[in-house]
Amino acid sequence: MTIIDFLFFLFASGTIASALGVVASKNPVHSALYLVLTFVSCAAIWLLLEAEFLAITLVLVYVGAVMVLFLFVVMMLDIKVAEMREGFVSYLFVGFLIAFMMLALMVYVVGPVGPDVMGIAALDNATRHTAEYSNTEALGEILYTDYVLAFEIAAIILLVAIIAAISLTLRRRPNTKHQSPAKQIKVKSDERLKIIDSDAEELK
Amino acid sequence: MIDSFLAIGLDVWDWFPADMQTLLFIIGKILLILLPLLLCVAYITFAERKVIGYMQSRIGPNRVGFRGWLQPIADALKLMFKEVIIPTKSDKYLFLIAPVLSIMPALAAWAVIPFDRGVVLTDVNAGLLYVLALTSIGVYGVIIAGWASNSKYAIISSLRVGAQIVAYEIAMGFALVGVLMASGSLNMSVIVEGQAGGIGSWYIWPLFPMFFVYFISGVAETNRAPFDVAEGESEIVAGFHVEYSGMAFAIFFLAEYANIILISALTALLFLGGWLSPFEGLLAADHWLAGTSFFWFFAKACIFAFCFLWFRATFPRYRYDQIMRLGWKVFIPVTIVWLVVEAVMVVAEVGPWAV
Amino acid sequence: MNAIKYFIKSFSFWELLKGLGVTGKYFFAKKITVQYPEEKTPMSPRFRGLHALRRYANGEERCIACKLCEAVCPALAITIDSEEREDGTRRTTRYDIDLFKCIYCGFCEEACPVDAIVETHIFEYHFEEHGQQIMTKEKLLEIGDKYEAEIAANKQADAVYR
Amino acid sequence: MEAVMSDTGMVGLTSYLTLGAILFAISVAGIFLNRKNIVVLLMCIELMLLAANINFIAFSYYLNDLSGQVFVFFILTVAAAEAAIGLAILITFFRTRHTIEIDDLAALKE
Repeated sequence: MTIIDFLFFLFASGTIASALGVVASKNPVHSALYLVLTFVSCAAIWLLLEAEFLAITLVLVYVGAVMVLFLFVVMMLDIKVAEMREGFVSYLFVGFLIAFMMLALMVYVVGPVGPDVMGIAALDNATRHTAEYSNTEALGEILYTDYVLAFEIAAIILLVAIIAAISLTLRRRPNTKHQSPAKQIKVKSDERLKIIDSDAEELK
Repeated sequence: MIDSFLAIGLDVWDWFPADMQTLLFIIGKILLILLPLLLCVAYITFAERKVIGYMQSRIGPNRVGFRGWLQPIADALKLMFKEVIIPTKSDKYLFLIAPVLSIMPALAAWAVIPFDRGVVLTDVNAGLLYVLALTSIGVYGVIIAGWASNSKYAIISSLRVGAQIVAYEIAMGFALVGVLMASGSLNMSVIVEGQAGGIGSWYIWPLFPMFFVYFISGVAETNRAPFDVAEGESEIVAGFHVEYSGMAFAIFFLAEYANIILISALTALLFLGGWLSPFEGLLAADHWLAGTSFFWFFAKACIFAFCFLWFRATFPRYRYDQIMRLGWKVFIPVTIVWLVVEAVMVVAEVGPWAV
Repeated sequence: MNAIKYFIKSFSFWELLKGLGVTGKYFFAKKITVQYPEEKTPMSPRFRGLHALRRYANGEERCIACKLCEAVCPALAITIDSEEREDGTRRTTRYDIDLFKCIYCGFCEEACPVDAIVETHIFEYHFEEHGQQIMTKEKLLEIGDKYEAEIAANKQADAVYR
Repeated sequence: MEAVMSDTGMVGLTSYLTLGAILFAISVAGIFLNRKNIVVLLMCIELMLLAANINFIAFSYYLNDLSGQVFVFFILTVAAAEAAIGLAILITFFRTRHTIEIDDLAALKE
């Protein structure tokens, strides 16, 4: 067993255990935190596969932003945990049965125990790169040449997502009072007081 | 006598298998970085009290040890012996794990920080990305602390912090993209070496708006004054760590100061040429001030750390909506505009970088 | 013109830099901290600290148990019992000041017709047990005896303003 | 270190694919078990995408072809967009109905 093997099994078991945590936790906050753990250990597995850029991006984007969003939503919504868990036990059997069937099918195709119908076990064109190899640079080169159109589309999708998310959640509250800090700072002492000439009222 | 001890030591060393030796070597290097770092963290708390004191015409702590130099140690001892109170109905495990989560990224990021030419724990190619990813994890400590405490003030504070950190991280990331465009690399050492050639060729000049945005976002990201709405004493008592006491509280404190040092060091590396001397090219090459040294890195980082304290002594706290406005409506547009300007400069081959 | 000035000012962070300049200046200013146990601030002769009961030069206690101080005391800190002596004079048998109630307003001192009860400059005192905060007649007289010279001097210094 | 990094271990492409399969099965089970809670459902979808990503990256590595990683990049983008919009919808839904139960989402049917 090499160190790579050891690390793989360590992080793979971590990934699976925390994924189970996501599914089985009572509290959605715990689920979200387990999902964070899944992402982190998965990022470690990606590092073993020399996908440094994606591994770090996974941590940066998912752990640093998307999961924070999830946590925010879960913490702010008033979720009644007990109601949400209704039917958990009754679906337990069906859920696991279907999941197990899918797993069995996939493992049969992929092949560690099955007949390896697709010849995957023999597939190994991997080349270990030296420390000088920059995964980011290689990925960037292919991304900005062959896939540049797809890249632009992805950018537009993100833009649309930003606009959609903002316009969906934007709440106009006409009754709130606002201040304009810029105007407040700009004001001068002679603008504060306005002296108006008016005819004195005559006493009758 | 000493030789024989050394020989025994070498024998013991040889007795370990080769893998283990590598591991021990790495652990040794980690300790060599972490221990001085933690000492720095302890003493920046002392420096803060002294500096703020001086700016208020006071002299600050001066009782423990010579001129108060043992004050941080006394503080640490006191906090260590205090009880860590776990509130009832809090989420016990998350409550205890939160401080660890907040200090871990601040320390782990030092793995890719170069202190001098070649003096770095791991010279990875994606160093800048790594730092960015780790600083983005830092928000979890605060959010989990706020939620696990089962306290209203704590959760309000943690929501504030979460939104604030995520907002300023975008501006920070864009500022780093500017550095990335200038240097053409994600590797910290390469970024620093790209600024060789004296004070005039540092990235701070062509990237001044980026530098400004980066440093101010750094202040906001570490929840320091004037962006410390997370602890706003007057509104939410002390924010996410109201319920913490003893060592758990101390670790939050350490994390805050470790982050200050980290941001200062990063600013020095990315914009002020890290370990490079400002007099390079101005003085003769063999002059003692013109060489690269750890001293320059340390001095530059210290200047920024001092700025953190200076800001705290000077500025009143921002209101929360103003902070969000500054982050989203000022800093992000500024960085985007400057990215475009920089792209034009790169294409037109104006500026210090050669692509 | 004003608009341009404002524009330049706001974009160069003029106000913020000015603020930093102020704190930066004070960073190098002379520090005004008083190192308390070693150094002390000067004290007015009117300072109102711990109480004392005075005596006449012949050793007779001044207090005649008129109870004006007890009456004027806004915090009801003073308790006085008295009796007639064999020589026909009236003197206190009990003169208690509860220091937890006392607010150090100095009214007792003002009310006293014979300058018996005074407040000294002593402010560094402490109690270790319950009950010690009650200053009895004996304790007050003792303090008076000990600091008589100083009390008299302070009274003298203040007398010109009265 | 070179000896350590050599590829003589027992972990191969199948191991990574199996990990992806297990992760996928777990998320399918999660969708069955948490039928009421939209937030957890969204999380299970994220988990599914992650399982697919593991396969992409494993294939990319073992076929020595970076296209797989490019695909993961796009999946990450789309998944982030999906999560953001999903949560936005969730929040607007919660504002009007004060619940996040899936059964209530079918209100238009009645």
